[in-house]
Amino acid sequence: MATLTMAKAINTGLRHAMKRDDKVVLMGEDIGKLGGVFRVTDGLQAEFGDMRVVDPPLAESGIVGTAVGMAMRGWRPVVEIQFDGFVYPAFDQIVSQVAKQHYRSAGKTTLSMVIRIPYGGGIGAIEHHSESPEAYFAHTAGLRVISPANPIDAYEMIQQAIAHPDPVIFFEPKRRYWDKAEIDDSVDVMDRPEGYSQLFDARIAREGSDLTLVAYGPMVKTCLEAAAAAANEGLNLEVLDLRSLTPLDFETVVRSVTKTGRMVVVHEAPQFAGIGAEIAARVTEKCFWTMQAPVLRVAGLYMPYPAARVEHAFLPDLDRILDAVDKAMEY
Amino acid sequence: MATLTMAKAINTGLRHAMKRDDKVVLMGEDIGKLGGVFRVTDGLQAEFGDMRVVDPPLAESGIVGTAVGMAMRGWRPVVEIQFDGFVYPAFDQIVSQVAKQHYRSAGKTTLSMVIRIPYGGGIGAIEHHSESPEAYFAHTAGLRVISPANPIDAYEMIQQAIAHPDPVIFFEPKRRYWDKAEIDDSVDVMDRPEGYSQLFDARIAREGSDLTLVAYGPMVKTCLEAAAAAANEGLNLEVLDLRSLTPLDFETVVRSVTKTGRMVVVHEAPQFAGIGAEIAARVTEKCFWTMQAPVLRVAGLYMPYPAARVEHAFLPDLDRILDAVDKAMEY
Amino acid sequence: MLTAPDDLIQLLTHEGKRVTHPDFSLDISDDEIRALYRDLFLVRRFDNEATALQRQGELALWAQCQGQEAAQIGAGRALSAGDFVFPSYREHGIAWTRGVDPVQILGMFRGTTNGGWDPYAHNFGLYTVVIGNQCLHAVGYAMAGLRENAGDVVLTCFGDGGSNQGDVSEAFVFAGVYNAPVVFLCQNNQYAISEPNTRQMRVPIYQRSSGFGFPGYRVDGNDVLAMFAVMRFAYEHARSGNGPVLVEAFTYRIGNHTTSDDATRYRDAAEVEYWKERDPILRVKRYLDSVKTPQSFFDEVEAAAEELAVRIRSGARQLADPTLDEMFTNVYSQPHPLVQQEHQEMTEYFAQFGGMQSPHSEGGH
Amino acid sequence: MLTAPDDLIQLLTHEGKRVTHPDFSLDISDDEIRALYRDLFLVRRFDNEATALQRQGELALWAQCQGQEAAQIGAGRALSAGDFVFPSYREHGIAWTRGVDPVQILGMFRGTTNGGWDPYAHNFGLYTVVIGNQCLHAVGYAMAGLRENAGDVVLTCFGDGGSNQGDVSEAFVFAGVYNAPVVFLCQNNQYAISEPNTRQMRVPIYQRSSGFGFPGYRVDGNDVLAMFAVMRFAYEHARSGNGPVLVEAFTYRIGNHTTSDDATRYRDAAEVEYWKERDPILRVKRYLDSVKTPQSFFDEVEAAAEELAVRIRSGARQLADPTLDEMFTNVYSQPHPLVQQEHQEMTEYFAQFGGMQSPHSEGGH
Ligand SMILES: Cc1ncc(C[n+]2csc(CCOP(=O)(O)OP(=O)(O)O)c2C)c(N)n1
Ligand SMILES: Cc1ncc(C[n+]2csc(CCOP(=O)(O)OP(=O)(O)O)c2C)c(N)n1
Ligand SMILES: [Mg+2]
Ligand SMILES: [Mg+2]
Repeated sequence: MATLTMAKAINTGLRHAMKRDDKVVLMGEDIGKLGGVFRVTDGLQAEFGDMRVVDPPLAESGIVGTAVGMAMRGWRPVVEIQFDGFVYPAFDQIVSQVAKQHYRSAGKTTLSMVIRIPYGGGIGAIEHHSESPEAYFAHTAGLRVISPANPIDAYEMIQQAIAHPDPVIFFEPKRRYWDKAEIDDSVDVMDRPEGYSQLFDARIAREGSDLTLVAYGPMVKTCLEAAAAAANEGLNLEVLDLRSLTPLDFETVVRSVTKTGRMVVVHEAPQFAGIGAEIAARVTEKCFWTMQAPVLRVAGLYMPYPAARVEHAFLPDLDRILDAVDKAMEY
Repeated sequence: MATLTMAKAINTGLRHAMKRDDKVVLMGEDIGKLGGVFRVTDGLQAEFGDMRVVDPPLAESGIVGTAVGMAMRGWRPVVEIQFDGFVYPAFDQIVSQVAKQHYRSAGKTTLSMVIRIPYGGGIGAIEHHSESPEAYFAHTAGLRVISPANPIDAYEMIQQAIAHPDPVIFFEPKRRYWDKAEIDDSVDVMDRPEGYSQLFDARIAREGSDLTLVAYGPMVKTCLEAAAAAANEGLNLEVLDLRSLTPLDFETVVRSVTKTGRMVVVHEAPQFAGIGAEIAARVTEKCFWTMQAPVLRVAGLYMPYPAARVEHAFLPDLDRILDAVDKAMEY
Repeated sequence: MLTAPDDLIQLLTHEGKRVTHPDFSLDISDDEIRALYRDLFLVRRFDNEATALQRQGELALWAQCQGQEAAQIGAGRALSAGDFVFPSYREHGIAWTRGVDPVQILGMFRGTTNGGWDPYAHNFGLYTVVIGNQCLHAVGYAMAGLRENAGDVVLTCFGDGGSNQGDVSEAFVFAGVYNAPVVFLCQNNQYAISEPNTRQMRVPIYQRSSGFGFPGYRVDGNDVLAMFAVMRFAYEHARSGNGPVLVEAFTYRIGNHTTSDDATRYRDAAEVEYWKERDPILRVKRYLDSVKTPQSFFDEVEAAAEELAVRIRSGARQLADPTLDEMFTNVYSQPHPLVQQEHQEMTEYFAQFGGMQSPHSEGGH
Repeated sequence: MLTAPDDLIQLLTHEGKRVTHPDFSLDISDDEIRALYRDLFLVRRFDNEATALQRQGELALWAQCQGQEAAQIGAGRALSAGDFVFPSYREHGIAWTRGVDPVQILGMFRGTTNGGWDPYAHNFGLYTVVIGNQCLHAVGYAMAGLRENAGDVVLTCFGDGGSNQGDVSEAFVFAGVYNAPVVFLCQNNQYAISEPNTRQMRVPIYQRSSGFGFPGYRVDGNDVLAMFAVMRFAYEHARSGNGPVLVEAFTYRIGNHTTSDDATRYRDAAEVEYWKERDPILRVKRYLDSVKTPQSFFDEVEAAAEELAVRIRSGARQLADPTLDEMFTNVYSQPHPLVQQEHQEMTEYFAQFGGMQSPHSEGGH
C-alpha cells in the first residue's frame, strides 16, 4: 500500500500497463524528459526509453493520426493531449478515423488505443486549459468515454482502458490530480479475474434515499461535499459516480432514481446540449411515473470558458448544487 | 415570383447578399467554375469574379481560418464546407476561434461570417457525406446554429444569416435541395423592416392539438408527412420547425407542449447526446406538471453512418415517427 | 491549356520510344513490359466496367482512375509483398497489384459497405475518403514497423489538392523526424475536382518535401516504366534507412472526378484530347508493336479483360445489402449496452413489418 | 550542447562588433541603435517585473521572452504603422513596439480577461494560445487587404514547435497561392517547452517555405540589427507584391517556458550560460560602449526602466476582476435568450449571498 495522488496513481498504472504489454507506447507533447506538464508520465521515458515514451512533434492531429497507424499494426498507443482545449486539432482524426475504423473494416481493424485528456477547470489557468469537451466525444459512436473521479479509480481504470480493445477517451479531472488515496500499487489490475469487465459500471459513491446526485470526474467530490452538507440539514442524498459516459450505466442510475424519485445531474461542461441532457431525457422516459420532480441540472454556463478570476461563478459548486437540490425537493 | 428549388433559392439569396454588401465573399472548394457540387453557387463567380467567389486550396482549417482573418478586417466571408463529414478539419478553428473571438476581445472583434454545411443523409452517398454534426456546434457557446427546412426559409435565412454580425453555422438539408417552392426572388430580404430579427424564431409548420412533433431541417418535411398520415387516423399533430438550434426558441416549444401535453422530437443525428436530449430535458423541466407522457425521441442510431443501402433503417422516417407518436399517446 | 512539362523523369515517350535518364535506369525485358501492359489494360477495363455499372444504376457512384493507370501499376508492382499501402479512394490500379478483388472495391460505391476488403489480407488499407487522413496512418504504421525492425516500407497516396491538408504536412513532419520508411505518392492528375493546380499550389508539389528534410521527384506519371523505376528506387531508399521520399506522378484525370461530376464545366475538350494522346496504355502498346509483339498476345489480354468484365458485372449485382444484424455489428469490438438496446428495439420495430424493408432513398446527387 | 550555427545572418557579433553581410546591410546611426537598446532594456525589465509579480502571486502565470528581445524589437520596429501583427503568446517585445500598455498584457496572465487590449487600436492582435491558429488569421487578414489595395503587410509569429501544426503549413499554402503580403516570423528559441529542435524537425525551419513557393531566411535572432535589416527587407518584399517571406530568428529561451515550467529537468546550465554570453542586450551594450556612449544615457534608460517597473507593479494590482455582468457580456454581439436567461438566474442566485463572491481556486499548477 502507498499513499498516491491521482497523478501518481495514473503514472503507476501506466507503468504496470507498459510492463504487461511491450506494445504499449506513450505519445504526447513533453511527456518524456519533462514527464508531462502534470508529471503524470514522470520517470517513464527514463525507465522504458524513448521508443516507448515518445514526445512527438507539436501537432495533435499528427499525434493521434500516427497513433491510429501504430494501432493498425497491433500496437497500443496511449496518447496524452496536453490540455482539453488542444484536442480539437485532432478532432477530425478522432471522429472520422478513431471512432469509425472498426466499423468501416467490418471488425478487421481494431484500434486498441487510449487518448488521455486532462480536463475541466478550477485551477486558475488561462484560456483553453479548463474546458470540458466530453459531450462531443460521447455523441460520437465508436468511442468509449470514461473519467475517473478519485485516485483508486484512476489507477485501475487507466490499466483497464489500455487493455481494452476499443478506443477509449480517458478524461482526467486535472483539478483532482493532487487528491490522495491509499492504493495497493503493486497490483497489475489486469491480473484480476474481472479484468476490465467492470470498467464501464457506475459506482454508488454515497448511499442515500431522498435524491440522487449524478456526476463524473471532478464533480463527484463536489457532490459528495454537497451530500455531506445536506446531511446536516437532514437530507439524505445518494451520489452516483458514472465513471463512464459511453457506455453509460443507466441501469444503476434508474435503480437509484426509482428509489429516490428525484435527481440532479452535475457537470462542468455547459448545460446546453451537455451530457446531463441525455441523462435527464432518458431517465425521465424510463421513470416517467416515479419522478417526483423534473431532473434538474447544475452545469457550466453557456459562454466560452471565462477568465480564471471568475471561473468560480462558471463552475458548479457546493452551494449551487444544494440550491438545485432544494428546488428539486420542493416539488 | 418564381418556382425555385432550395438549392436555387440559396443561390439567389447569396446573390442578393453579395449585391447588397461588397464585403461579402464566398469561399469554398469548387464553388467557382463548377458552382459547387450541389450547384448552390452556380454562376456567382462568373457574375462577381474570383475575388468575391473564391475556390481555395483544399484545406478546411485553412478556409475557415483565413475567413476568420478576413472577418477580422470587416469582411463577411461565407464559407461552404463541401459535405458535413469534412467540417472536422476546421473544428479547432471553429471552436477555439470563430466561437470565442468576440468574447475574448471583449466585443472589439466581431466575426460576421457564415459557415454553410450541406448535411444529413437520405441521398445514397458514400461515407462522410450524410452526417448530422449539429449537436457539436450547438453545444459550443459563441456560435449560432440554424437550419432551414424549405426553400422559402432557405432563401430568407441565408440573407439574414449573412447580414447578422455573429458567426452563424448554416446547416443545409441536402436531401431537400431539390424541393421546390414559389418565391418572390426579387426581394432583398434585408430591405424588410424586420431585418434578421425573426431569424431565430421557431415556426409552427402545422397546427395541432394532440401531440407536438418537433424537428428542424430535413426532418420537418418527414414530420409533416407523418402528421398528414396521423390525421387519417384521427390524430391531430402539431409540427414545429425549430429553424434555429442556438438560440433555441423554447418559448414556442413550451407554448405548444402546454397545449398538447405530448411531444416527440425528431432528428437524423444519433439520439444519444443529440440536440433532442436538450429539448426533452428543458421542456420536461418547464412543463413537468403538464406533460402527459415523457418526451420521446426518434433519431439516428448510435453507430457510424452506415452504408447507403441500409441508411433507411438508420434514418427516422414516417413509420418510426408514427410508432413513437402511438407510444406517446398510449400514456 | 495544360501541357506536360519537360522536366519529368521519363523512360518511355508517349510515342512509345524507350529513352534513358541520367539518374534512373530500368533493366526490364519485353515480356515484363507485356506483363505491365496486361495490368494496365485489365485495370482500364475494370474502371470502364465500373463506370458503366454506375450508369446502369448498379453503383451509386464511381471514382474513375482512367489516365492514372501507369502511375498506379508502376507504384504497385515495385512494392514487395510485406509492404503496406494506405490509399486514397482512386487507387484501383494499386489495389489490383495487391490482389484485392475488384468486386470488393465496388462495395462502397454500391453502398453495401463503408469498406469492403480485409486490409491485412492484402496489405492494402481501406480507401480513405477524408482527404489526407491516411498519410498519418501510413507514418504511424511505419513507426510501429521501425519498432519491430520489420524492414518493410509503407506507401501512401494523395492527390494534388490533398497535398494541402494539414494532415499531409504533419505526416511529412513525423516521417522526417522519425526517419520513417514511408513513400509519399502524390498523383498529380491536375485537378482537385474542378480546381486546377494553379489554385492549389505556388510551385510544383514535388518540391514540398525538401523543407521537411527529404527528397522529392517528379515523374511522368503516364510512363509505367519511369514510375516503376523511380518507385523502386524510393522504396529501396526508405527500406535502407534513408527516410521518406516524395514522388509526384505528373498525370491527368481523363474522366470526371466521379460519376457525379461534370468536367466539361471547368476544362476544355482540347486539353483532354491532348492528354488522351499521352495515354499511359497507348504508349506501351506503341512500344510493344515496335518490338513486334504478336497479335495473339493482345488477343489473350482482350479475352482476359472480357472475362474480368463479366465477372465484375455479375459480382457487382451479387453484392448483398447488409442485414439489420450486420448493420449493428462492429460498432465496437466488445458489447456496448446502448448499441445492443437500439439493435433490439429496431429488430422488434421491423418485426411489425416482417423485417427490414428494402432500401429507398430520396433525391440522389 | 546547443550552440549557434555559423550560417546565420548577422550584423552585430556577440562581442558587440558590427560586421557586414553580402545580402543585408543596415545604414543606422548610433542614436538609432541607442533607441533600440532602450526598447530592449525596457522590455527586459517589463518581462522580469512580470516574472516577479507571478512569484508574488499577483499573476497566475507568465510566459517570459527573455533572450528573444532582439528578434521581437527588430521585427516590431521595422513595421510600418498600418501593418498588422498576429502574435503567439510570447511577443511582449513586439507588443511594446505597437504601443500596447504592458499592464494590459498582464490581464490574461492574472486571469482577469482572456484578451486584454483592443487589437485595432494598436494593429496588434490578441495573443493566441492555440498553437498555429493565428497564422491563418494573418493570411486571411492579408487576403482582405489585397481586396482593399491596402498596401500594408501582416506579420505573424510562431515558434519552432508550432511550425509543425497543420494550420501553419496551410497558412503557407494560402499565403503562397494568393501571393499574400504576409511575413512569417518563426522565433526558434530551441525549445517547445521541453522538446528540442531535434524532436520537431529534420532540417532547419527556414527551409520549410521553399516547397511552398516562397523564400526563407535564417537570422541571428539575438542580433537586433540583423533582425531589423532582414525584417525590413521581408516587409518590403511582401509589400511590393512579391508574396510571403519566412524568417527564422535563431534565438534562445533563457527563462523557463512559463513560470509553471522547470527547464532544469530537460537542459543543462552550461547551455544556458553559453547563451547568456550571447545575450541580445549585452552585445548592444558592448557596441555602445565601444562607441563611447556617455553613462548618462544608460542612467536615463535605467531610470525609465525603474519608472516602468513601478507603473507595472501598481497597474497589475489594480487589474480588476470582471463583474458578473461583464462575465455575461460579449458571448454574442446581439442578445441571445439562453445567455440572458443564465445571466438572470446567476444574478438572482448570487443575490442570496449579496452578490458574486471573490474567487477561490483549488489546486493550481
Ligand atoms: C477533408 C475533405 N474535404 C473535402 C472532400 C471532398 N473532396 C473529395 S475528392 C476532392 C478533391 C480531391 O482532389 P485531389 O486531392 O487532387 O485528388 P483527386 O480526386 O484528384 O485524385 C474533394 C474536395 C473530402 N473528401 N475530404
Ligand atoms: C494546439 C496546442 N497544443 C499544445 C499547446 C500547449 N503548448 C503551449 S506552448 C507549447 C510549446 C510551444 O513551443 P514553440 O512553438 O516552440 O513556442 P515557444 O513556447 O517556444 O515560444 C505547447 C505544447 C497549445 N498551446 N496549443
Ligand atoms: Mg487531383
Ligand atoms: Mg520554441
